[in-house]
Amino acid sequence: MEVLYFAWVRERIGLPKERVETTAETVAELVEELRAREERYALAFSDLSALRVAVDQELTDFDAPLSGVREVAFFPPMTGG
Amino acid sequence: MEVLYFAWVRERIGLPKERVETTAETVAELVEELRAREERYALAFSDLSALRVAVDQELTDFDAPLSGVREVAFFPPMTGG
Amino acid sequence: MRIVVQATPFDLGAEAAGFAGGKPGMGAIVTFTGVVRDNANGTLERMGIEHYPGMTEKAITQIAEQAKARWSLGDVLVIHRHGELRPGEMIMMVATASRHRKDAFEAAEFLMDYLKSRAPFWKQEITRHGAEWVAAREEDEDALGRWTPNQG
Amino acid sequence: MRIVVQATPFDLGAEAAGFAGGKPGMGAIVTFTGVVRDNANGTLERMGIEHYPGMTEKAITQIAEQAKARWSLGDVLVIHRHGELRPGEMIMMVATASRHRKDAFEAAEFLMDYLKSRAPFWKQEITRHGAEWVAAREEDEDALGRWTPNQG
Repeated sequence: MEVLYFAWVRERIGLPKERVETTAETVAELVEELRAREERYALAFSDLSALRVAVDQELTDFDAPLSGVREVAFFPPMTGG
Repeated sequence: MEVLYFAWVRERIGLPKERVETTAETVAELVEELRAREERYALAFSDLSALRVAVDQELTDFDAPLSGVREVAFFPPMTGG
Repeated sequence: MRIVVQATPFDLGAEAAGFAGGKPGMGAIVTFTGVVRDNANGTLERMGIEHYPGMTEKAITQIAEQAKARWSLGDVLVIHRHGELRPGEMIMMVATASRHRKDAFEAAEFLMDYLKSRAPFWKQEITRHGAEWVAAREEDEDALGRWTPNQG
Repeated sequence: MRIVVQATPFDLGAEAAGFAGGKPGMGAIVTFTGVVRDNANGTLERMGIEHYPGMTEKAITQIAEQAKARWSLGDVLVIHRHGELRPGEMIMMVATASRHRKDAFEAAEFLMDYLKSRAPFWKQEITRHGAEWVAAREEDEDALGRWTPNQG
């Protein structure tokens, strides 16, 4: 699946998106896999309460299932308007 | 003093304003004097709850004093905006 | 602050753009525009708006000053027409500018609620059957209660 | 309903006039315009606005559909810019049209509250000292509670 990062999540991880092969069943499991990769991921995902997640471009929770999902995005709380 | 009428008050009385010589001490006393004049005044002032009054271009009540006043206006509730 | 009472049409686009421009400290601009609606039967030919020259500007200015005292506003604009208007024509507009959106929204609603019931305008619906004064709506009077909670 | 996400400036005057025109059944038009404010120190050079292409239009459309389901609206317009803006530039606008003013005002406030916290935009303040992401304000999140009284 495609994993996208925005704002300071993108900056900490150092890229806007990447292709990730995973068997994670939920967003939370995917986060655990990413955290285990490298320090910059661990840093970006250190406080989930400061993060939001969208699955296939719909805001959702970290316990959302990933089966059949094509795109997951992580970002800080939005500041539009 | 000048007495002004607006909207259906103006239509019932048949004129937009007139000069009135009065010794009335309050708006209510002035209304009594006007009511006693003619049927069209009695009709216009038959229900004070349907009327509003401004004294010297400030909204006020029917018990407002008239000493030193130059202009009194009677009209229905406003419908601007 | 600018208060305009006039018979002629106003240009909403020019007014909105002019009001919003050149206010670098103001992050929020709200406008309200009132448009003459047709009546329920679709028979409205014109809307007549009578007003009280002399008192009108004074009353609107007082309402705008109350809004400025109550909210943090960078600017206020009120334009209100009188005379005869056709359905679809713009009757009036208010605009408010503030740092944050809450002040601009609340002040614009306050201005509208007070202009409806406290500025000396009277509307008359003119159809081919004649002219009829628009009755004040109880809910417009009730709307003022929102701004004076202690007095009901 | 029109949803626009673009990097280029928009013309508030033309948008407001175009939105308000030709809606004879709609007596009330409300617009909100957001303007880039300088920061407290007066050192803001640019405001950077990142967004999530693809999701952005979808999220705004959902918010607008919710507003249309909740209030009686004749039309809704949302324009939101992304990219880099200077202080004083307009970031975004919403416009709502309804028969009566209450619907237009409430729907515009609802749209703003949800756009602030639920549309995928992120602001960054750029000064000569560097760039800093704008933190979400707790009161913006709290503002949503107004529209979901049962869920706090």
